[in-house]
Amino acid sequence: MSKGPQERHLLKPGRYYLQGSEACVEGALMAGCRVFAGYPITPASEAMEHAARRFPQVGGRFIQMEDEIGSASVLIGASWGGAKAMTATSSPGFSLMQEAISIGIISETPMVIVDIQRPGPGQGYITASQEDVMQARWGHHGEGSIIALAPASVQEMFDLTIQAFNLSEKWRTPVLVMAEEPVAHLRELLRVGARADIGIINRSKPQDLGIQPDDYLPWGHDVVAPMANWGEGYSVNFVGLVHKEDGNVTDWSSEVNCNCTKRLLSKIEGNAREIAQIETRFVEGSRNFVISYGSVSRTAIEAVMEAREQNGIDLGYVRLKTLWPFPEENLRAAITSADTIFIPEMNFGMMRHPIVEALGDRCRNFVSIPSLGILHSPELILSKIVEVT
Amino acid sequence: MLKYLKEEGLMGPRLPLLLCPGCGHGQVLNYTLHAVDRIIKEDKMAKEKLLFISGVGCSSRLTSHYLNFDSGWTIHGRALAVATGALLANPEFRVVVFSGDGDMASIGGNHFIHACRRNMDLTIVCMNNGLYGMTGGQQAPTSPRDMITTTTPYGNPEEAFDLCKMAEVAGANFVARWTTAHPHQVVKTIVKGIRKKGTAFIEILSQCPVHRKANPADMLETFKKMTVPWAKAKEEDKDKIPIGEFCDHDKPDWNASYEKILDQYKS
Amino acid sequence: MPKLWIDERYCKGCLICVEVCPTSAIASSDRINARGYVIPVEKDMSICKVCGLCELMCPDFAIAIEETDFK
Amino acid sequence: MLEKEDISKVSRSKRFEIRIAGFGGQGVVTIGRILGEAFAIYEGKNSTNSQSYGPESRGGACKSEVVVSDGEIYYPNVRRPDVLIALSQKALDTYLPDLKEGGLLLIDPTSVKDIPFPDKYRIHKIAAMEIAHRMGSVKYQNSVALGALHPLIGDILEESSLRKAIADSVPVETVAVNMQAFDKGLDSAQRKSG
Repeated sequence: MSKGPQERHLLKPGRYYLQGSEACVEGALMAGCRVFAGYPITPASEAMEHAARRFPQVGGRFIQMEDEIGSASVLIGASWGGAKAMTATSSPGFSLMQEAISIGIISETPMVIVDIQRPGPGQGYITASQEDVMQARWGHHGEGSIIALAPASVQEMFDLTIQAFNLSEKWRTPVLVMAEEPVAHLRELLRVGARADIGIINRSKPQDLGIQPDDYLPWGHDVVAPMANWGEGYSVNFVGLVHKEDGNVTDWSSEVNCNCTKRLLSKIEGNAREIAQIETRFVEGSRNFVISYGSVSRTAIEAVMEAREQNGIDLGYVRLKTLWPFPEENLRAAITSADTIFIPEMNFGMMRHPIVEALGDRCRNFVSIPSLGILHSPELILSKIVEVT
Repeated sequence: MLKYLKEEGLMGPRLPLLLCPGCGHGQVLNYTLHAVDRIIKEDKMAKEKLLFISGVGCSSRLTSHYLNFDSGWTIHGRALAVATGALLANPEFRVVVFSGDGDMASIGGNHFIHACRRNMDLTIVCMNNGLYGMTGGQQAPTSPRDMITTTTPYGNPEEAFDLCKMAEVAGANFVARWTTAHPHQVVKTIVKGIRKKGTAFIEILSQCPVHRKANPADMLETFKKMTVPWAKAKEEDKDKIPIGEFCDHDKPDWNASYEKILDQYKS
Repeated sequence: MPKLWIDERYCKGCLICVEVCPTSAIASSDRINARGYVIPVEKDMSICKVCGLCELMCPDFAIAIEETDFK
Repeated sequence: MLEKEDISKVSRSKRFEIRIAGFGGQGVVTIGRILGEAFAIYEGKNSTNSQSYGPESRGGACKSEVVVSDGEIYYPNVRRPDVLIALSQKALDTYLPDLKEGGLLLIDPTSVKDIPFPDKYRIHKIAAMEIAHRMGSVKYQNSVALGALHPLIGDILEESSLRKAIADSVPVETVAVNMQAFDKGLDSAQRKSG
């Protein structure tokens, strides 16, 4: 349903002045997403409102569900029904979506969930936060990995949303876009290139591989199974229980259980090198580093440059574009040895944990720079750097 | 009706059904497949257009891996939301939702109300046995007052939920109630439900011989005695459960309404 | 005479078929299947009216009734 | 952003920062968005536009910020504004201390009466609300204020760019009257400085 006259309503190549939330939805449409289900919540409502306007224009369908549980469940039905589907929410809603994310993982369902995080716990507040980055990885019940991206600009709200769909289709898994209010509400320039230059990945199909319905294993054949959608004559029985490759759930055994979970884990973690991305600056020869992600990176890089230029501090910078699977190998390639690593986050040091796990043998001093509910000012990061180095 | 079931998969046998002896849900599956057989034959409907969705519970287990159709055995309470998603992706699907009373009326109550309100093009077959079977016979929102269950050991202090009234008030196009002791009526009503555009809510009182500790055939007899066709109900029937087709409207379903929005951008 | 097929692999011995048969053409038996369930048998198929209730109301898809040429 | 950037390329360009503050419903957000778009789309510069917001849709304290640069903008919010547009006394009291010394202060005298340390800033007044009200609706006060602002930042923003950005953001049927409002703001500013 993604092809048709409505395609002309996609963003044409050019320059746009958009909010991050709007850019995110435009990226989704560009990636071929045609189903959006949502439930209003600050600060994610702008994405939903933009989707309500834009989805029917390109032949997609938008629905306001009764709650976030329903929204996330819609993605499962829509994805197996053959559409690329998304929702956008904020932290309390993200909590409600965890069960569907978990079922999305075991059923290997491509779906994209945008979480524009707000501070918490509870209702917390409606401003900026990065307090869901651990929930992104560990919030769903049961073992099974996830892919989570962290956009840092309006441009990346567009680009990484496209990438989120590509990754979810390629690896048949839920992909999270962990955004924050400062970038979701920010307006800045979005540059859209020619359609032909935007790489779009679609799920691999048994039909294309010559696999007949009688021989089809919905969760087999390869590291990532080709996916037959409902309605294509493959009589796919979607299951949420641990299953054999053909979806059989008759005889539970520890072996079936182990194989099923291992498959889900290794599919993502075993391919972290291919999936995970970081961005580096000034890393060669530096002894001190700032590692950040998401909108905090905007402040961090400002502070890093100021520290280098005005304070003459030797400082390298790494930005995690992918939070999960954790880019451990990329990080170890970028930082071979360090005196101090500064980690500014809009939480009290959540991503510090995997960073220490990855670099603990190469650095003794990890300094968290928290800012709760509000984007760090460059002064906050700078003063900590000056104080420690 | 075995032709519609997967007796054997690529990795081993799938039948017999994982249900207790005499369970009414197996009967409902049988009735549904008879209805589906009629639809496929009479309406020349392609088998691929049919989609069976369920949540979690005894009744939901029917879609798990037995059906020779596309199916989704999804999340407890979320069958209607998942089915809604399938219809957003492809409005051509004829979706049958299998659900239990706990799945539909308790954990999935919100989706139940709103699927009916939206008049999503679904045929909901709700198997009501008045308790939670798979978890061990606990009280359900449909359990009769004073009923003893494992979580109401002193008798159920709550009133039972009338799901048909709820569905009708919420806006479903078609609402009916039968029991497993009314096989031909059930088949006829499910045929009607699948043909119906918009939400068709069909409640079927179904026996749980294990947790009700009764003989299945006796329970079927009880179903006949405790129900009355609503149109024929007399004063002395006031304590009986009304059965039959309660409403039959032709309001546009969600996708038909959304299609009008889509049409603006089609040319 | 109609032909009755009872699939012993799937039958769970609930005997609904026996109870709903309007002519009592099917009856309980001493036969016990591999899963330990008492399974029904045909008693007198000459009185079977092929109403199909046994097949329709079987929860386990274990019965099929077939109208044959020998009526 | 590049995967790996050459150090020599990343010297930071000068930032020009504008802060608009007042109550929700006064057009604070709209003014910011129009300015941001004028710089980014019609001047080929980079600009970011952010806003603070509260749970209430109307009547709460509201702030909008625009950062302009010829180069990449990293920290997207205002650090030390070059321009403060204050549309309420509370906004002025809250944000005036951040304004650069010698910075540009544009106020609506209808609601802002008291300016501490007036000698430290270049102060301009525009009765945007009143002018817009006389034109038929206070909705046009954004365009009046932008008209008054333009001559003050004319060295970095073409008038045509600003007019185009206004036209983009208002309903089609009100473009003409918004242009009149812009003219009135412009006249008022030029009369005072002339």
